[in-house]
Amino acid sequence: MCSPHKGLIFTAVKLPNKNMANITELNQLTTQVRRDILRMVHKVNSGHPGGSLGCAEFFVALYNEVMELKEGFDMDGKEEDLFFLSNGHISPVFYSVLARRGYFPVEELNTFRLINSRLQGHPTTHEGLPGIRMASGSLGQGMSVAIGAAQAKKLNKDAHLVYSLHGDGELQEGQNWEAIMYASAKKVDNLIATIDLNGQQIDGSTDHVLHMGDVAAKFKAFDWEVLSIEKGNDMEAVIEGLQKAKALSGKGKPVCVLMHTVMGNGVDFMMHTHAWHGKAPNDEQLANGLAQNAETLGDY
Amino acid sequence: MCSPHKGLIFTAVKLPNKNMANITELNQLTTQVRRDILRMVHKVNSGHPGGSLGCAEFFVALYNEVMELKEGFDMDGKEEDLFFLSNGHISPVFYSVLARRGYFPVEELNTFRLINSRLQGHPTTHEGLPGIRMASGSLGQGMSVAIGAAQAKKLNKDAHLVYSLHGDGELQEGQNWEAIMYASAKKVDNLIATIDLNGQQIDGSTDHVLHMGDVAAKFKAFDWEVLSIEKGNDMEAVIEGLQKAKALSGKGKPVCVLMHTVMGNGVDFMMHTHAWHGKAPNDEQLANGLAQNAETLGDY
Amino acid sequence: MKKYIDTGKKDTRSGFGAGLAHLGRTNKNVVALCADLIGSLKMDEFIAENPERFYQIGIAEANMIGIAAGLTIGGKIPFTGTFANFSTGRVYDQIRQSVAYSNKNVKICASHAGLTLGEDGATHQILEDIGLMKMLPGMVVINTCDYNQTKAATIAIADYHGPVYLRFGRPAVANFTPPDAPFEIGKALLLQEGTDVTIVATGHLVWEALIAADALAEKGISAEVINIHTIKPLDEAAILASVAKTSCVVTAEEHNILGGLGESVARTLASKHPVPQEFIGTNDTFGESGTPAQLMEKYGLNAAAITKACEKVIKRK
Amino acid sequence: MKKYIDTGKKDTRSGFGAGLAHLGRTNKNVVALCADLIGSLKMDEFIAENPERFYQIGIAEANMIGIAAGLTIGGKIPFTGTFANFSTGRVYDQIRQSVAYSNKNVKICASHAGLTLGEDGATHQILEDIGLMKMLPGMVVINTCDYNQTKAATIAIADYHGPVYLRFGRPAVANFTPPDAPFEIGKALLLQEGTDVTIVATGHLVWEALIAADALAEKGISAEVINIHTIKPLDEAAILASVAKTSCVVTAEEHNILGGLGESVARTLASKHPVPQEFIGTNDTFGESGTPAQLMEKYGLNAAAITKACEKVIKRK
Ligand SMILES: Cc1ncc(C[n+]2csc(CCOP(=O)(O)OP(=O)(O)O)c2C)c(N)n1
Ligand SMILES: Cc1ncc(C[n+]2csc(CCOP(=O)(O)OP(=O)(O)O)c2C)c(N)n1
Ligand SMILES: [Mg+2]
Ligand SMILES: [Mg+2]
Repeated sequence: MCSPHKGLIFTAVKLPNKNMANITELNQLTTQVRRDILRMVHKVNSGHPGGSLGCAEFFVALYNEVMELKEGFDMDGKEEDLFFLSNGHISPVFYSVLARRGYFPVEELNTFRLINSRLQGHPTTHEGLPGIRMASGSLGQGMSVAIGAAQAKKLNKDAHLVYSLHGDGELQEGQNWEAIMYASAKKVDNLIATIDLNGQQIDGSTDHVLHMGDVAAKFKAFDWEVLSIEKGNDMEAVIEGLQKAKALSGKGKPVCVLMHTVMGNGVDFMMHTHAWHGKAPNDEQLANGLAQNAETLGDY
Repeated sequence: MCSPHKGLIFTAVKLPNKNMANITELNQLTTQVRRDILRMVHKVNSGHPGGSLGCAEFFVALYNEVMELKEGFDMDGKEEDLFFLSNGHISPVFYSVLARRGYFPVEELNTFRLINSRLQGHPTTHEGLPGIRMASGSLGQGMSVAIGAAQAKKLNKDAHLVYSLHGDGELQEGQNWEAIMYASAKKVDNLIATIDLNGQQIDGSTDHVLHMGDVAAKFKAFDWEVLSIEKGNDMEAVIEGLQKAKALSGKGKPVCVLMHTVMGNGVDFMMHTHAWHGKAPNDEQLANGLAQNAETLGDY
Repeated sequence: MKKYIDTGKKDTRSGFGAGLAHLGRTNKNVVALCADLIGSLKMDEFIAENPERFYQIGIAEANMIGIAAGLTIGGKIPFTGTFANFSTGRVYDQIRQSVAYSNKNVKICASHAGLTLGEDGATHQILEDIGLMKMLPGMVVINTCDYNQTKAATIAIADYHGPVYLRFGRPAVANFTPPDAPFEIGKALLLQEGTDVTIVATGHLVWEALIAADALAEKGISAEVINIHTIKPLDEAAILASVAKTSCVVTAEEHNILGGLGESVARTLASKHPVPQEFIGTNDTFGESGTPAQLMEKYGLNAAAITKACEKVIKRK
Repeated sequence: MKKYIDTGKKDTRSGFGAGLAHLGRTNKNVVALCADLIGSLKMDEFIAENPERFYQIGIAEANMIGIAAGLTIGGKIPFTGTFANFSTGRVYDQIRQSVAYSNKNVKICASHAGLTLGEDGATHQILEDIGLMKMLPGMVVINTCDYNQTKAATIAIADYHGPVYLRFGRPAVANFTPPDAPFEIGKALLLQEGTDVTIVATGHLVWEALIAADALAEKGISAEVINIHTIKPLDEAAILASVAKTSCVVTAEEHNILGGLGESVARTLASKHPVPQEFIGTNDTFGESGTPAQLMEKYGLNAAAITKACEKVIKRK
C-alpha cells in the first residue's frame, strides 16, 4: 500500500511522514481536512461543505498515497500524475489537501473566497495558485480536459496517469457523455475518472431530481472499465479501490471508479442530505461539527 | 398495416390513394422521392443526398402510413402526431415527402437552397414553410425539442405521439445524452426517436471517426425501450418496425428505433460511402442516378 | 429633483419568483423549467402551486432550452430558470437555433448575473450575457433594476409573444420603483430630468445612477437618469432626446464594456448624433470572489464611479 | 493610390490549411483537432503528414474545446477546427472557462464564418462570433482577409502564447496581400491613404473596401482603408490617427452590426474622439440560403454598400 513518494513540495508543513504513511496517519489528516473545510466555509458564510466532506478520504488518499507527484509545481506537469477536479464547487477539500500536502501555505486557507485571494470560490489558474491546472465551477467540463492532458502524456511518452473527479449530478451534463464516448473510442487508458456517487445534488437526491438509473451500466455500455468503491469514506477501501484502478489502467480502456460516499460525511447533521450542498454552518453548527472532528495536525 | 388516414392536406397532389395505400404505391412514391432528392441537390450543386436517400423509405412510411395527421398545418399541432427532424441536413427527403404529402406545392422543390426560398438548406420555421415546426441544422438539438413537444402533449391530454429522427454521427453530441437520460427518467413514453444507423458521417464511417460501440446497449443502459429495423430500406420492414414502436409507446418508457439504412440507397455509386454525405451529383451522375430510379408519380 | 425611496432591500430574483407565482395563478399556459437551481431562482412557490406545470431538468441546460422550445409547440409559455452564465453562454447555439431563429415563445430567465453573484467567483459571474443575447435577431433583452420591476417584467413578458431574455441578480438591493408600475417592454424610463449629462443605466446600476445624480446635484451638475431596463429593442428615441439636451452620456451596466449596453448606445449615437461617452462596466476582465459591494467597488461599478465618469464626460463636451 | 492585384481567387480556409501544414513541419508542439469536418477545414495535409498529432473528436465540439485545453498541459499548442458557429456559440462556456479564464494556449480556428457560407443557410451562418469572442477577457480575435493573410496569421498565432480565435471563410475570394508579409497580431494595416473618410474593414470586406475606395476616388472622394485583421486587441491608435484626419468612419464586417467590430470602433471613438460612423454589416437579421455573392448583395455587404455608406457619413460630418 505504501507507494514510493516523490517527496514534499514547496514548504515544510505538517504532513504525515511519507515513508511510514499508514492508515491512521491518513485518517488523522482527513479529520484535519474536515476541520479545515468547516472553518473555511463558516468564515465566509458561503461555499460547499457537503460534497467536500464526502470526498475528504479520496483527496487525502490521492495526494498522499496514490498519485506520483514531482517536487514543485509547474503547469505542464510532465513526468508526474495529474489530477483535475471537474466538480469545482468542492474546492474547500481540494484547497485543504493541497495546502497540507505543501503546495501553498496552510495559513492561506484563511483567505478562501475573500477578495484578492488565490483561493477563489471555484478553483482557478487565474490567480496562480500552485496545484491548480484548470479552472472549474461550470460543471461538466473536466473530463474533456483530463482526456486532453492524458493524450498529451501519450504524445510525450510520459507513462504517468491522469485522475479526475466528477459529481454524480454533474454526469447529467451532456459534455461528459461526449468525453466518455471519446475516451473509450480512442483508448485513453491512462485516465482514471472517479465519480462521487453521493446520490445528492442541489435540489434533492439525484433520484428525485433526475433519476440516473444504473451508472455502472452506462459506463460499461460506453466501453469503460468500471469498478466500485462501496465504502468511499473508508480510507483503506478508497486506497484499495484506487490502486485497483491503477492496475486496470494501461490496458486499452479508460477506467471509471464509482465511489459511493456520504454527502457531509463526518458531521452528523450534514450527512445524507442535499441540504448542506452549498450552505455554511452557523457558529453553533460549526462548534458542533468541529467537536465531531477533533484537531489532529493543528488548525491553520 | 393500413392505419386510418386523417385526410390530405392543402393541395391536391399526386398521392397514393390513402384508402388503399399498399406497399407498391409507397415504394413508387419512394422512388419518386429519390428522383426529387437527386434533382434538388443537383440543381444547386449543394445539399446532402446521402443521408436523404437512405431515409426515403422512413419518411414515406412515416408521413403516408404511420403518423396520424390533421388536415392543414398549424404550429401547435394539437391532436395530431408530430415529427421533428434533428439531422436537418437531410432536408431534401423531408421537403420532397412533405410536398408530395400536400403540405406545399411540389413545384416549390425547384427553389431548394435558392435565395428567397422557403426551402432553406436546413429546415426552418423562419420562412413559414408548412410542415416545419423547428429549425434544425446545428446537430444534436432535436431530441430535446421532441421531448418538450411530447411533454406539452401530455399536459394537453393529447394522446398523440411525437416522432423524431437523428443521425448516428449526430449521437456524438452530448445534448442527445442529456435528452436520453431525461426522457427515461421522466417517463416520456409518447416519444419515438429513430436513429438513422447508416454507419457514416462526414469524415468517414462512424467506426473510423469515433467508434460508437453498441448503440442499442447504450440506449438500454439509459432505460429506453429499444427495437431495431434491420432493413431500413425495405418499406415493409420500416412500417412494421414503426408500428411495433407505436405499440411499445405509452408504457412508461421512451422508444428508440435503431434503423439500419444504407447511405445513398437507391443510387449504386452513392451507396455505402460517406463520400456523398454532402456532395451533389454532376450532370452525368444525375442522369445515371435518375436512370436507376424511373419516374413514377411525375417529376416536379 | 425627484426623490426615490428605498422601501427595503430585496433581491431581484425574488421579484422573479413572485412574478412567476402570479403567472402560475393567472395564466394556465405558463410552465416553468429549472436546471437544479430551484431555490436560487426562487421558483418554489410556483412549483408548490403548480407541480404539474414544472419541469425539473437536472443539470443539463442545453436540454432545458430544447425542451422549452418544444413545449411552445402545443401552446405553452415556458420560463426557464438557471444562473445567467448557464442561461446564455452555456446554451448559446441552442437558444440561437431552437428559440431565436425558430421564433419560439420561450422566456429565458437568468439569475445571479454579473459581479454581484459574489463569492462563487469568475466561473459563475457572467459579464457577457447582455452582449450574447442582444446579438440574436428577434431576442428581447431585459435587465431589471429592483424587486418590483423584476416582478412586473416577469408578468409582462408572458403577454409578449416571442423569445425574451430576462436578467436579474442575487443580492438584496434597494427596492424603489412603484409596486404597481406597469412594465412596458422597450420603453425607457426617465427617472431624473437633467441638462448637463445623460446617465443611461440598467439593472443594479440604476439605483447607483440615482445616487450619483444626487451627488452631482450637490456639485451643481444636473444629470438626467434613464432606466434602460430593455436593452433590446433599445429605446433609441429616449436616448437621443436626452442627449440632444445634454450632449454627453455615461452608460452604466454590470457587464463587460465590450459588447454590452454601452456599445449599443455608442452605435446608436455614432449613427445619429455622436457625442462623448464614458463607459461604466467591467473593463474587459473576469471577476473574482468577494462580497457584492467589494466587487462593485473594486471593479468601479457604483455611484462613485458613475459620478466621476459624469464629471469626466462633461469636460469632454 | 496604391493598386492591389488579385492574384487569383482562393478561399481563406485553404490559407489556414496551408499554414497548419507549415506548422506541422516546423513546430513539433502543434497539434490539430477536428469535429468531423476535416475537408471543410482543409486539414488533410497536416493530418497526412502528422497523423499522430491529429485528434479526430467526432461531432462533439464541447469535448473538442476541453480536450484542446487539456492538451496544453504538457506543452502542446492545439489548433481546433470546425465551422465558426460550432467554434463559438456552441461552446461559449467551454471556451470561457477552460480556455480564456484558464489562459490556455488554444487556437480556435473557425471556417465558414458569416453569410458567405452560402447555401447551408442561417443555422450555419454565424454573424455573432466576433462579438462572442471579443467579450472574453484575454482572447485575441482575428479575421483575415485573404488566403495569404490567413496562412500568415495561422503561422503567427502559434508563436503567440494564449487563447486566439481565428476566423476565416468558405468561398474563393481575391488574394491580394503579399505572400511574404509577416502577420503582426494587433497591428492594423493601412492599405490606402485618404483624407475624407476612414474605412475600417475586416475579413472578406477588406477587398470590397478597396474596390469602394477606387469607386470613391473616381467621384473625387479620398478614402483611407484600414485592414483591421485583429479585432481584439484593437489597434485603437491606428483608427484614432486616421479619424483625426478624416473625421468620419465606416466600419465593414461580415457580422451583425450589433456586437461586432463596428461597435468596438464606436466605443473607442465615443471614448476618445466621437465622429459620425456608418455600420456595414448585417442589420440584426439571420441569413438565409443563397450564393455568397447574392447574399452579400441582398444584405448590403459589398463595395457598393460601403461606397454609399462613405458618401452618407461624409455628409454627416
Ligand atoms: C453548468 C453548471 N450548471 C449548474 C451549476 C450549479 N451547480 C453547482 S453544484 C450543482 C450540483 C452538482 O451536483 P453533484 O455533481 O452531485 O455535486 P454534489 O452536490 O454532490 O457536491 C449545480 C447544479 C454549475 N455549477 N454548472
Ligand atoms: C453541431 C454541429 N456540428 C457539426 C455539424 C456539421 N455536420 C453536418 S452533418 C455532419 C455529419 C452527421 O453525421 P450523421 O448524423 O451520421 O448524418 P449522415 O452523414 O449519416 O447523414 C456534420 C459533422 C453540424 N451541422 N452541427
Ligand atoms: Mg452529488
Ligand atoms: Mg450517419
